[in-house]
Amino acid sequence: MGFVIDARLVVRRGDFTLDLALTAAPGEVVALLGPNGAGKTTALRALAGLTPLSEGHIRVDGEPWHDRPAERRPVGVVFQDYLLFPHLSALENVAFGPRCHGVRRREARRLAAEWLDRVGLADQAARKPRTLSGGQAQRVALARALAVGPRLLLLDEPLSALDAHTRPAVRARLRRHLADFDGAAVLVTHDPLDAMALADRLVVIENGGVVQEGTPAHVARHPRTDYVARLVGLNLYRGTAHGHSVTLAGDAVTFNAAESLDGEVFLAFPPSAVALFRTRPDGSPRNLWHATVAGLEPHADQIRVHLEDPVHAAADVTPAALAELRLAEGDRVWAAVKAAETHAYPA
Amino acid sequence: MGFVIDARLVVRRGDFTLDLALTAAPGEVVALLGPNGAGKTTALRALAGLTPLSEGHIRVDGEPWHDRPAERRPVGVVFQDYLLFPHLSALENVAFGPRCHGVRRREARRLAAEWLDRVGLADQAARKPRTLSGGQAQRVALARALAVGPRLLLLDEPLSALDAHTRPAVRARLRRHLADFDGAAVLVTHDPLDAMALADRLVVIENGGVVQEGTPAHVARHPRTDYVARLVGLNLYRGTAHGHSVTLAGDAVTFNAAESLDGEVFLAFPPSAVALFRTRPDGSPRNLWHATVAGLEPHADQIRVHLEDPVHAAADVTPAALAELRLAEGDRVWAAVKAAETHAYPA
Amino acid sequence: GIASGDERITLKVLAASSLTEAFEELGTAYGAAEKNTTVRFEFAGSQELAMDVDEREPADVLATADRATMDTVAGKVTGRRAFAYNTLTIAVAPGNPKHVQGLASLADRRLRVVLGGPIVPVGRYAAQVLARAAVTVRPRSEESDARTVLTRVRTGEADAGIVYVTDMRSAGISASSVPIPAQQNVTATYFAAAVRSGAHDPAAKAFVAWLGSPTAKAILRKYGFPTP
Amino acid sequence: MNRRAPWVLVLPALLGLAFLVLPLAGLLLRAPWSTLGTRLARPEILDALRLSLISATLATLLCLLMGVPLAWVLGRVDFPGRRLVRALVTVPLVLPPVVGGVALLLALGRNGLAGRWLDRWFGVTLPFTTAGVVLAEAFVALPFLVISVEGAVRAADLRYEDAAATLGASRWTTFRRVTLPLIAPGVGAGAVLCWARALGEFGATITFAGNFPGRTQTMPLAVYLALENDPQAAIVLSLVLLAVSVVVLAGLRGRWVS
Amino acid sequence: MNRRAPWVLVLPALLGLAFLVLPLAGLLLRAPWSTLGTRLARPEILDALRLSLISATLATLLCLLMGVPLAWVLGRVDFPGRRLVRALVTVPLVLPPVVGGVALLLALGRNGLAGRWLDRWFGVTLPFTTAGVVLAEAFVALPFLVISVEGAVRAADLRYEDAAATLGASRWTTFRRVTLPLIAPGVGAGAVLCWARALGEFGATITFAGNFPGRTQTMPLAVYLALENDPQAAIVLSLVLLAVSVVVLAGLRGRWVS
Ligand SMILES: Nc1ncnc2c1ncn2[C@@H]1O[C@H](COP(=O)(O)OP(=O)(O)OP(=O)(O)O)[C@@H](O)[C@H]1O
Ligand SMILES: Nc1ncnc2c1ncn2[C@@H]1O[C@H](COP(=O)(O)OP(=O)(O)OP(=O)(O)O)[C@@H](O)[C@H]1O
Ligand SMILES: [Mg+2]
Ligand SMILES: [Mg+2]
Repeated sequence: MGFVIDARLVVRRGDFTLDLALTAAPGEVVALLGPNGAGKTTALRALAGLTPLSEGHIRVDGEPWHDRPAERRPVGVVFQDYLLFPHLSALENVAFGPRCHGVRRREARRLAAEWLDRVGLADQAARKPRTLSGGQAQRVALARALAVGPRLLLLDEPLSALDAHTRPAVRARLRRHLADFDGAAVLVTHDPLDAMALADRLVVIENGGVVQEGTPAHVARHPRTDYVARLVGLNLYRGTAHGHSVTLAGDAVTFNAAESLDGEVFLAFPPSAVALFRTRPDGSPRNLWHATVAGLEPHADQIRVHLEDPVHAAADVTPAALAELRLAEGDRVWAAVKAAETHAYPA
Repeated sequence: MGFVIDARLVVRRGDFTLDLALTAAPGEVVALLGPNGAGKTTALRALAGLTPLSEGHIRVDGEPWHDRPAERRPVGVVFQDYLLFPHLSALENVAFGPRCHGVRRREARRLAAEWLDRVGLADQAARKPRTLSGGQAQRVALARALAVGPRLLLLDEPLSALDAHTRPAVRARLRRHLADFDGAAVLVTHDPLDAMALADRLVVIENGGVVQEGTPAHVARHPRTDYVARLVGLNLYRGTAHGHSVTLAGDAVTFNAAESLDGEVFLAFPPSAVALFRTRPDGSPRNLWHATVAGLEPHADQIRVHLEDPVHAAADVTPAALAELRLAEGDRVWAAVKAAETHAYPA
Repeated sequence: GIASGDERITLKVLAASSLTEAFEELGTAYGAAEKNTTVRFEFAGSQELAMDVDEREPADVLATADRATMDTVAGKVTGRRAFAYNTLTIAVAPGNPKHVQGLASLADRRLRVVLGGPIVPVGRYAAQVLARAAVTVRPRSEESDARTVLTRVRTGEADAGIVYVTDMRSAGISASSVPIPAQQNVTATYFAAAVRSGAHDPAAKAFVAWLGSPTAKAILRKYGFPTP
Repeated sequence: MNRRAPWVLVLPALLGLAFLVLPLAGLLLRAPWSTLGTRLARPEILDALRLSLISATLATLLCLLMGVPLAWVLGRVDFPGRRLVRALVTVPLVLPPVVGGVALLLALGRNGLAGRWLDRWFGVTLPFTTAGVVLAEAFVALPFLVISVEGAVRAADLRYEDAAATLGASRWTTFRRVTLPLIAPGVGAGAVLCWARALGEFGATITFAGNFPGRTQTMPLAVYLALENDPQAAIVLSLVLLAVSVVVLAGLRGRWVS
Repeated sequence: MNRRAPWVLVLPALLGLAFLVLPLAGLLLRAPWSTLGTRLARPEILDALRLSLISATLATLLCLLMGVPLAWVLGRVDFPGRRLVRALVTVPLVLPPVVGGVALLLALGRNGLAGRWLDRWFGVTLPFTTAGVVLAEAFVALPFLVISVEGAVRAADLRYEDAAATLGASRWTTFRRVTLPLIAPGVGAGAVLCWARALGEFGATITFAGNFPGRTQTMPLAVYLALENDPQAAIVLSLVLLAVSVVVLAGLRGRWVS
């Protein structure tokens, strides 16, 4: 099975250079993750033909795309704030693409109505974008992008304009639509949750280049940069392994990991695996260190305790446990992690 | 100890009527929560004097405020998108308030510099708002609001413009500043996390009126409306209790609760308390029902499973458990909740 | 008639604005006499007319308020002839409330006097008249034509102005005039000529010639123009 | 807004309004109301009014056809010399209209730069024709449209054009179906200004197109001529022009500007 | 923008540009370059130019003082009759300038509505003075400023004014320190238009203020008079006016509009 898309995108913009190899199979959803200014939008615009390539190529279904103008690439784009044409109704927005591809007015409207129906907005067809809620607007944008029958669907932070409230429902719907789509989809997002929920593969870029790539589960379990670790909510360290024992850079602490490795490794464990004690515990955890409480903050229904000195770490405890420990910023505590929960992998 | 603020806010706007009694003690942070269009912003604007009251009163430190124009109320407002004056530097923004209160230019600038220092932005004083990051802008807005020495601080979704990344740090900082503030603060937010982290008391409004009020912990544990329940991530039902047994409205299911009550009650349990089984389990959970999987979605590092038929419920399971269960939408599963984790309270 | 065939001819006549009323009647009279010819006028300052001859759609006849203007287009016209004269007078508010006695009164600094500009005919003539009377006037404004000078007086913005005698007709009761004695006065000569590049050369020449006829003279005199 | 307007602002605003309205009041008060009926009944007035409305409307259409694309190019396309072109576009604003008329004569007159060839090849001469009136008005009014529309083009969100492109719209389709509707308010406002300016045009028209009743004599020309012979009639004509334009402007501007 | 400009737009844009530039080219080509030096050396030209620049600038200041508050009131304050006032403000746009001059005479002339009292009480008569020139120019140019600034006022985010109020700013302080800086680009653009219009003003000036070298003869008047006598000189004068204004406009507009 060939790739729908096989591209190498090089875009130079003053100091910034994007250099990214990207492939996607039919039906695959690739999420592009990365911090602000990493080049995610630039990559998407290059794929769509809105930003010219400085170098590289784009092949979709084997055809070269890189020298075609945007309007001649069968691509569907869902923009960050949707960019629904404000003077057209939802139906006319969706019919716009087919009309541009030479479909007759009646037929285009029929097609648009069908697409609106498919995204569950058949009864909103006549409304102007400004009167739609965020979730509805997003669905119209999706219908508009899909109505031209694209081979490649590009989504730039399709959920970021929604409030926390409507996001889950819209995300679930979007997932269903992506599952029905047989081309390739590239999704830009800031939100690990969106990436995990929607993508088959993650491509993490920082500073214009790929730093990590893999399935969501793999990336979540094996972060390779601080950015990814913070994204997936893991504590991440770099160190040198000798069998199960991993000495962190700077010799600050030595951990015992589940895996046995040798050489440079990453070591990761979730904040929920960290137990805190006022006094030095006597017990099974092999990894134990004395730390300072740098901050406290609610996190889901837990409290996240930030530790520092000698290493930064986050620990999640229940409010009840916190009340018992009577922790405050500046306090010294003992932190412990079971070896079974620390996870080492080659750097 | 008297209240800093004691108000009854009635604002009529076409169909919509806000009618809200609000008090706050010195040093207290009151969070105003509610769905879109509930009237949160309207309440804040009424307190600030930007929207006139249709009826009611506002007393701050015993003085009537309701007939004063906005510029004569010692109030500090942090607006949703900060509204830093784009043509003034950070320092000039903060100095604006003191200047308006008759402080000499030099003195105002000194005061502003002090405030910027206090929010950790001493070195950004000369920058224009548009060049500040979201978190920095928010801190300048806070400094600007506090620099006039307000008795009442109003914050309209002070964190909603920040991305998920910078939010926790800014939230933690804001909490410290609020703790230092000796007037009363009213905080509008959509986000339960912000409310829990920052507020001493929650006031939940829907449709212009208060539907629930109390400490964050209490509200989180005893939601009284669907909105609050969804907000704090609980499954909430209304039913009739006879001792420990609670029959849900519609006779759909009967639950066993930890509490023994009689009459109309709410029944709540967290999604994490719900266990799922492919086949009918033989075990201790007293509450067991057969349900249909309506949807799946990642939630923190768990998967949230939405159940329906006969009742809506959310269940959180680990990805590993999910893989074992091989659940997909439409599947039938058994759901169980231990009586010890279901919580009943009078409606 | 001179016009050949039975096709109607429309003569375009560019005329100095001081001729407005007189020429409109002349046009009607000529049209009655020469059935095949309609005369259309365009009135403007003489200099503007001269320029029109250069740049615009062909006109047939040019009638100016002085010789100098006609000289500037000498190469483009033919059959020039003087057909009317005019003299100057002092226009004042109705009833002469400021008691203007003659040219000498205009030297009074308290009197608001308006003249034609030094480059328009009425202004040049006024300058000659004042020079002959050895009177120095500091005008408040130098207007672009005689009618505007008169309008200033009629609206009361100016107390006095030097205009053509013929202009006073149109002012009716809204202005009075103080005559300038003949020995101080000058005579303006009106010239007409056919435009060489015009489309209706014979008809144009005929019209110019007709301006010397008794009928035309009678009409011109009726409007206050002495004729040769 | 529940805050009342401060007097330091309302006072000069009232002064400004008075400054604009007082002269109009002067016109209204001095109008010869008793003889208005008979003066208005003269057919030349109707001719001049009709010609004014027709030529101003045609000039506005001409300006729209040339000005909207010009404004779009100025606002969107980055070409060398853009600043100079932008300054050139405002020139007819500064040029006294009479000079504008002379310039038009030099360019499109019978012996003008281009006019010579128009005459020789097509037998077209523009001065003394209604087409000449339209051109003179368009020349003077075009900058208003261009400036207005350019502002709208610059303010419009470029990204909608990107969105249209990804949907397969050609540049022309994008302009027609996306850009133009987005800048419609600016185009409307510009067209109104343009029309108003064209309606009041005097200097360039009389210089370039001359003054011929029914063909090139628009209302302002009629007013000017009447002013010399019969100021009362001039006031009546001015009032007619004003009434017509206020009605049109109040109608259009209320709809378009808001 | 990596998409090239479509020809259907570039062509009419070029046509529009040609339409604006051709007449200017005519002026440039017909200018008596050989005698330019001696013609420019005449002191009246310098006088007229100086008077033009001074009076246009003063008129612009006057317009700013009255027009910005007026625009603010029109854009912000909801009062009955706002639509009518808005239409009234555009009237001087439609009014042929000569009629504007007549209207000014009727209002502020020696026998005018208000002018009579100015004369009687203060001994001030405006016609035939430089002040009269400034007023005539301001009357004609004010609508440009008001329309421009009103657009900016409406577009400005009201909420900044709210923010200022909560910081204790009075309405006047808010206007001065928040609103005015926010609408500065609009005010700048409006002032430039206003200045350009004032600089080119002819009809109202000659009708209201008359024509006297050094006192009320601005460049456009000098051009007009020269036109009758010495068209070559008129072209030279026009070119001087144009050059000065293009320099000023290119300088200011580039800065303010962008
Ligand atoms: N129009 C532009 N001109 C010059 N540089 C630009 C332009 N747009 C973006 N950049 C630069 O390109 C880099 C990548 O920007 P891009 O918008 O692709 O980032 P991103 O990953 O989408 O970030 P975000 O998460 O903020 O959307 C940044 O360093 C930015 O400064
Ligand atoms: N300017 C206005 N005119 C008329 N009604 C308004 C206006 N502003 C708000 N409303 C109405 O008042 C109600 C409350 O609005 P408000 O902005 O206070 O809600 P909110 O709780 O802040 O909502 P959100 O979470 O969306 O910010 C809504 O029903 C809204 O439609
Ligand atoms: Mg981006
Ligand atoms: Mg709100």
